[in-house]
Amino acid sequence: MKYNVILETFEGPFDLLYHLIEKEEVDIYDIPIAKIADQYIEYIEQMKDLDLDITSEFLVMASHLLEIKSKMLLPKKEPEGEQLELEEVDPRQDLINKLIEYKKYKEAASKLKSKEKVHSKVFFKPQEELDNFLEKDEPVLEGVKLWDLIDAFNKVISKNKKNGKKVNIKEIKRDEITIEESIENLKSIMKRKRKVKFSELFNNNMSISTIVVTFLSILELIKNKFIIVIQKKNFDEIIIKINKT
Amino acid sequence: MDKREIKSIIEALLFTWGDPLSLEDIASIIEIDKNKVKEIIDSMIDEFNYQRRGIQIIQMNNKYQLSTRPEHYDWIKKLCSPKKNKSLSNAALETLSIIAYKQPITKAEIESIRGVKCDKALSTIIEKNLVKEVGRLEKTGRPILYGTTDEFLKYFGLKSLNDLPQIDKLSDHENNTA
Amino acid sequence: MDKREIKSIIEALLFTWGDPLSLEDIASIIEIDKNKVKEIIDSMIDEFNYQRRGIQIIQMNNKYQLSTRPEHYDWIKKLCSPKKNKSLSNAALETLSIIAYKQPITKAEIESIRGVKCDKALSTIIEKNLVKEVGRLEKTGRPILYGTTDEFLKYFGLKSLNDLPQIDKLSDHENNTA
Repeated sequence: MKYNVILETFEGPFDLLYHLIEKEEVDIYDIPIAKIADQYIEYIEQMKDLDLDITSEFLVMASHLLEIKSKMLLPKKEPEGEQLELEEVDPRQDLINKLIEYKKYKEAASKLKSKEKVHSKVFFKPQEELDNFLEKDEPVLEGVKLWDLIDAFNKVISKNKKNGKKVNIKEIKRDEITIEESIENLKSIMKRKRKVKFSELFNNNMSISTIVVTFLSILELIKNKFIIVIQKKNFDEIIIKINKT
Repeated sequence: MDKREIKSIIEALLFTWGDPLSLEDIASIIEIDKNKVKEIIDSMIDEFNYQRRGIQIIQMNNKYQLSTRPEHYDWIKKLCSPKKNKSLSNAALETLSIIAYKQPITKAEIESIRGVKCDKALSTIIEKNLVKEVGRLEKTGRPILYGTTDEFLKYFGLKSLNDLPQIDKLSDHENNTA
Repeated sequence: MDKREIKSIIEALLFTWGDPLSLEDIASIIEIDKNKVKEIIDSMIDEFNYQRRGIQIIQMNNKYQLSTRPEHYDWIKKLCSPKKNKSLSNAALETLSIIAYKQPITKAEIESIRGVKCDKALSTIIEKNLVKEVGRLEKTGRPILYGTTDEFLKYFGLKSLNDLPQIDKLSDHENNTA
């Protein structure tokens, strides 16, 4: 018996056995043990040849199969003088039970797999910002344990990040920094420094788009009267000041 | 408050919360009997489906959450690239299905059914929050008992454990006792 | 594609996107003329209002977004009432955990991990002195870097940040006890 396609990997001895039974189209309740055991062992040999990792469970099963095979070959001893009416137990019975049990869950797993395929196609929305509703003076960390923190972290990194990035429909490169972010940055710089030189807000490493965004933010803040811009005379350094009104 | 208004509020609550929200929480917020709320949500689920709305209400045990519909996946994909959630390995699926049908169950029992070790598969599905520790078996070593989570139901789109695919009942008892 | 289906897809897109979504983007996704899309969204807005849905479509310039209705404010507030929200909101806790593990970190980085804006959450935890500005990133715009405070360590009974449980060890721990 040659196996042409044997690169299939098996989850374990039951998986392999079950595969052989299916392939041979034999009755699971009446497994031809000698045949199946031979095939099983042949299979293991080929796995070895292919340097596939054979876990001990596969080998244990191989010896178990051989044991059953030999038991079935042995003539049944009738102990003389003793009339045991005990029903002879089929040496395969235990194995068959286990195989049938395994088959059940293998089938269930494949049904779940198709459900997984459908339901991985739904999207959820993130929770709305609810901090608005928190009272200012509420003790925020009450009852929060270190584990809650870790759970939160695990949750966030394992979450299906559907909002992560948008496929750029028009193939336009997304801004490295948005105007909103840039405005926030500028605001906090201005709050801290009160007054900066225009040139301080730019540097050589900036990409064109960032320079544009930064410039737009300055314009926006001027428009909002958050800052005022002063230039004493032509070609003089432009000074940006926070607007105290 | 008329029914229409209650439905409207429930939709708003589910929208705001984003995560699964329990029947109890909804009932306590709108101060209406739990069974009544359940009845209303059930009819909302039907309405959403009947009207072919863009969103649906999914249910897992007594929790509800809004989501998009699987059939719109390709459209939404054009909007944003979903972080590819790797689907579960066969080993993980087998382990998971054994736990789902036999819970609560110990690792040793799972391994005896699968015929192989399942540490790795088990840790994967615990990490994904599909399975959790649900107790200890009161015998030597007090082994951990595992069971499925609500996240498990959600992951496979099951309303409850009763919704699990039927598996052959035939083999269960007859053969174990043979 | 019939109108009902287009509406359904638009609703799904708005739901998933969360932020304002432009008419152009919607039109290019469903490959339908912009004016036609605008007409459809206008009629959706009317329908949502007429049916007293729990969510509405709000329009700003040529962008659309789903939101709850102002008249449901009090109900939504109950959702976040002290019982439900005794401590930090999910958003704040998530943000805090990201900062704890990834510090020093900029807001943009936090948002890219969470997938959503975190201005509110960030200001909450800064206000509560759990997180503070620890420096600036020396790149464009010099964005603020955030880190945790001593107050944070004190609360969780940590001697130093080295005491924070290692994340990837966590799952090991769970399984070793199995």
